Amino acid sequence: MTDAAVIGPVVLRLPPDPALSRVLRLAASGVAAMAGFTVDEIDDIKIAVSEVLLALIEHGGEGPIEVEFAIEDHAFIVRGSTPIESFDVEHPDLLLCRTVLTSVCTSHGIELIDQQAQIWAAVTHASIP
Amino acid sequence: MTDAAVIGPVVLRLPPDPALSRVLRLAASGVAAMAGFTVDEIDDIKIAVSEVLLALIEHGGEGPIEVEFAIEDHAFIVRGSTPIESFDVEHPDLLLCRTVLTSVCTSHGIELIDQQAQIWAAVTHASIP
Amino acid sequence: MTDMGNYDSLTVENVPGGAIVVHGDIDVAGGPILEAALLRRENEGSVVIDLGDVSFIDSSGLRSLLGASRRARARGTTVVLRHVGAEVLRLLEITGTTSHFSIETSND
Amino acid sequence: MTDMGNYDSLTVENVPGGAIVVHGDIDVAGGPILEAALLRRENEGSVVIDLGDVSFIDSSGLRSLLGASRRARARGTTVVLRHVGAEVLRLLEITGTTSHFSIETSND
Ligand SMILES: Nc1ncnc2c1ncn2[C@@H]1O[C@H](COP(=O)(O)OP(=O)(O)O)[C@@H](O)[C@H]1O
Ligand SMILES: Nc1ncnc2c1ncn2[C@@H]1O[C@H](COP(=O)(O)OP(=O)(O)O)[C@@H](O)[C@H]1O
Repeated sequence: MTDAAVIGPVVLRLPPDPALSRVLRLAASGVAAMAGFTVDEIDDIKIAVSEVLLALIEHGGEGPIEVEFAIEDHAFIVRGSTPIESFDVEHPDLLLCRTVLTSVCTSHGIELIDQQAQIWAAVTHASIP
Repeated sequence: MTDAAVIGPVVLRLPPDPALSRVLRLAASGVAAMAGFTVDEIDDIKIAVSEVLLALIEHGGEGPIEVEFAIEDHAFIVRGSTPIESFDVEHPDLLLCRTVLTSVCTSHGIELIDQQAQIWAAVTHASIP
Repeated sequence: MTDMGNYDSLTVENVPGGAIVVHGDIDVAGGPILEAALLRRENEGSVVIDLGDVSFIDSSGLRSLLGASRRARARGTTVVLRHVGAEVLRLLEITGTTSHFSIETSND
Repeated sequence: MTDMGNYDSLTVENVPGGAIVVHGDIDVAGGPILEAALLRRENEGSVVIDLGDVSFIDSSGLRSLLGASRRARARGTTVVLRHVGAEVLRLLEITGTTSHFSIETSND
């Protein structure tokens, strides 16, 4: 087994099309399985990736969405971004999304940086020492 | 049902890592299923995508690989490219790859354009009129 | 599946007078499809949603279920979720929304 | 699968004196893994490869099988492919390489 830290990143650029949610989950599952995440962890990763995408689709504009999957420090990281003029990171519609991310992820963030909505989430691999 | 022509494109940027072949097949299957391709057609698409990636990995350099999935004119198109100094498009190692692409795809191409190895393949959806 | 077009990741089967049977993923694409199907059926009174063939749901999917629950409560009734699998149950639990529904798990 | 690391998309099971049983996809990642396993076993004489758990192969995977076939022919023997499924058979057929092997399909 080689060090998982060498995997990726895989970057996907896609239109803000809800139907691509499943495609993102499939790709994320593939990367996570390859990196040795467990089935339960992959379930969490699928939810995290879907939450990141739906927040960008529901709060972003018509512009393309970029999503990156990376394995860093024994964690699966999903980072999503989309161009946006203004973005209320405290919008009530984001509450349920934040609640879910808080539960399934080790950490996450929702920010407006450089006219871009940026959302990231990390799911850590729980290895038995 | 909306017009399939509106789907995508989905662009993936990845390191030249053979382990990502499965990830690409999963993502391609998702896009193709979403566009209404049949199970047999999706099998062909998975082979086409794998052939494009392996040709880029085996003949490209250390640089990133970019793969695009698009639905155009009732066809699934995969386009892959990677930076490369020189590229023998008639290399014998590409023969088996070309044979496979000829069988599973409606059309394909392997070219060197602008210091980039560019490989594309199209699988057409056979609709009953 | 021979004609070309978007293949929906979620389909809804309407058993007249019976359950609304959901097949697929209740995500940002499937949520609105389910919500539309629910709105068409709710004038009939009680709402039973069969989730036996649903193995993925995210917060946008949950919102379509919560919307049905809120509208049911306004009519003095409750939404029944039938054949709820582990994935759906988990999302209900982590969002603290199990009490919004009458839940029958897959093992019931 | 609790320690972190690359999870191979292909694993090879060596039944001593018996078949080389392949699990997974024989692609640009799996092909070299299979080839290494084949090279370790070929000094034993005949080569039987069980493909019952292989549902994907591409031309790079096929090259590892063809390499084994060529080396077997040099030793005066043939590679046996056992439990060959539809996907593998199709790739052998479209590349015109079925005659390089002794093939037992999944239905045999
Ligand atoms: N964090 C939450 N916990 C519990 N219920 C929630 C939460 N966020 C939203 N809801 C409920 O979800 C339901 C649907 O919300 P909303 O997106 O406003 O849909 P709609 O306007 O279609 O009813 C509402 O009943 C709302 O109260
Ligand atoms: N188009 C083809 N049709 C049939 N056999 C082929 C074709 N291309 C390559 N082969 C065979 O595949 C085998 C492996 O090829 P190669 O990549 O050179 O591997 P190796 O050098 O490890 O044996 C060789 O026996 C070669 O003749």
